[in-house]
Amino acid sequence: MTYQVRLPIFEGPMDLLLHLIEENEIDIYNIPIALITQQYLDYLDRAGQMDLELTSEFIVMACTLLSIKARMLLPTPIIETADDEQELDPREELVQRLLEYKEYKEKAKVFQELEERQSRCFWREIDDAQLLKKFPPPNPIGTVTWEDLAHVFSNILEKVEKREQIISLSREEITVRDKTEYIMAMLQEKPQGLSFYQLIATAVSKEEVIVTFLALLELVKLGKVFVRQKNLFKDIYIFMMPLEEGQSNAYSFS
Amino acid sequence: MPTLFPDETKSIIEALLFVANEPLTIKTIAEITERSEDEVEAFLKAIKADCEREMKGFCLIEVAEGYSFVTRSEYAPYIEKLVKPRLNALTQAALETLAIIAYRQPVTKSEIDQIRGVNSDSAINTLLDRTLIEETGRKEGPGRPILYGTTQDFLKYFGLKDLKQLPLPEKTLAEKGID
Amino acid sequence: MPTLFPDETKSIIEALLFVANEPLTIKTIAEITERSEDEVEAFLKAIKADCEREMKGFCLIEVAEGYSFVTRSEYAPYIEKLVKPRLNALTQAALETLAIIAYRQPVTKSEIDQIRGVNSDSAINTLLDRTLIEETGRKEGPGRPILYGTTQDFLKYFGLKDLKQLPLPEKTLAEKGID
Repeated sequence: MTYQVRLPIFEGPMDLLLHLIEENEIDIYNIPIALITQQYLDYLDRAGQMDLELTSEFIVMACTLLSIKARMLLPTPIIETADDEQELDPREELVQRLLEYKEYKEKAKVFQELEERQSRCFWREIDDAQLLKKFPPPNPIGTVTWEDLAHVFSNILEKVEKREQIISLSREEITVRDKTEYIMAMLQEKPQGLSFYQLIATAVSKEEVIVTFLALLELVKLGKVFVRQKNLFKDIYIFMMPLEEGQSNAYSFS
Repeated sequence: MPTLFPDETKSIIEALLFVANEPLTIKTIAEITERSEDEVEAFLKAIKADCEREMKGFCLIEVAEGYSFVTRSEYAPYIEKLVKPRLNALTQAALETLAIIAYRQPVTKSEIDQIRGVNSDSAINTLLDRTLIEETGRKEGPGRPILYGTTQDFLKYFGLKDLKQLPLPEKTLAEKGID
Repeated sequence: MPTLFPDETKSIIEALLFVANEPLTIKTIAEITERSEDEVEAFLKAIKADCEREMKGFCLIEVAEGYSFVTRSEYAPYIEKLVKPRLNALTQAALETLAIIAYRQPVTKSEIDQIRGVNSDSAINTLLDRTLIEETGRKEGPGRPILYGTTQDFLKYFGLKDLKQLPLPEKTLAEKGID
């Protein structure tokens, strides 16, 4: 086993910065930015060597620190405007953010104490089902109506939709292969020409329309079908390519 | 654990009886408090006498499986007033589960869980207890999971003649592309 | 219901507190017992004093805008031998996120992220799952982001009476007189 240095884990860049400030006993209103930047980068370096997973926010903060450091090295720009604006300390915004974060970190600590205290008190677990048996309600649905039920179901559908958007960016429910097979089957029934508009009329999603179109392009490429369009933006008619001698009706992908 | 004063053991036994969902045996209490069974029995007697003397809202009873605190039976009408509104109202979880079963029946528990994104065990049990849903069969396939559907009581309480009368939700499944 | 002797009302309130699975408000108790809210409050004080004086295993606490019986904290080691310990303690990330929501509610996720300097998605989901926070609405403006606030369960979890009682870190718990 390799020698390991115990490296403290931080919630985020703010947590790490606060730690460095406390460790160095620095006045938060007058942060020696070069020192802190160096120590901050050292930590990232060591964490990187130990394969500790660091979120991108740590890198963003490193850039912020370097930028502040650079601005502090530059001579103070002379503000030419008439306003007697106070010259801004490049550290100002960071200090405010650190103070705010520190405040909530301390509040979180109080919640932790309360949680610890409260975890030693136990409530009675009341079994609703048992009580229900003692007092059977005359009406098990209360004031709920069937309209409520329909409304709840709509809400569920909406939630499902939201969730699906997050989880599955591209669900390959309808494949190009499925659609080529479908188009070929439809063409058997309509040798006089299959309308593309009709083909997509039953599509339930944009994806399905796109997949259908891709399938059509694939079939054209493979020489299985040809298409005719009277005018731009008009319907596209799809026809089966006449079979040559000895060719089979099967098609395949390369 | 530190040595306890007798009174403290009595309080601990009260606390144990308070949180226990099931009657507690003398043996269990003796093990937890590290007292002999005889001592525990004496404490239980004392607790029972306290409740009787002070006319507490609850008393200690001995049932086949052990000892348990129960509310005084003469207060049942008050407890009913507390409990009834709570039991009449269907929870949001139960309502969602019922809506899914009503519109997609017959449906399995795992299908319901999948749509809701959370486990629906206790909601299903509530609905079964209230006879709003029932098992309607088994689905073919691995594990042959139970299928649920709504009951006659469901139609009765919602004032529906049959399931066709259920209003279509504002958005249909097809539009949502999950069917 | 028949007219009750004062002591009997006290016993009835004890019985109600015993079967309630949520803290009971004075208002609810007053409605059920058909007593004035002032009378109920006096009974609650008497019940609390009884528990303290007799060193019962459980005591009456004021929490989440109501009253509830809970076991004495010093008996936790014994009770944990009987019932499963409660849910896992919250992580540092969840506690920080919760502190921001508690003190700044209603607040959006991006405001929380801004203060913490990291993404708080998973902390927010944990807190939602444990019903310590909830969506309280939408903020006006671009994107209409979700606003979060704390719940009754939050008060219950931390043993707080109401939001006014939120602890201030400057003072220790003992100084605030809530320990």
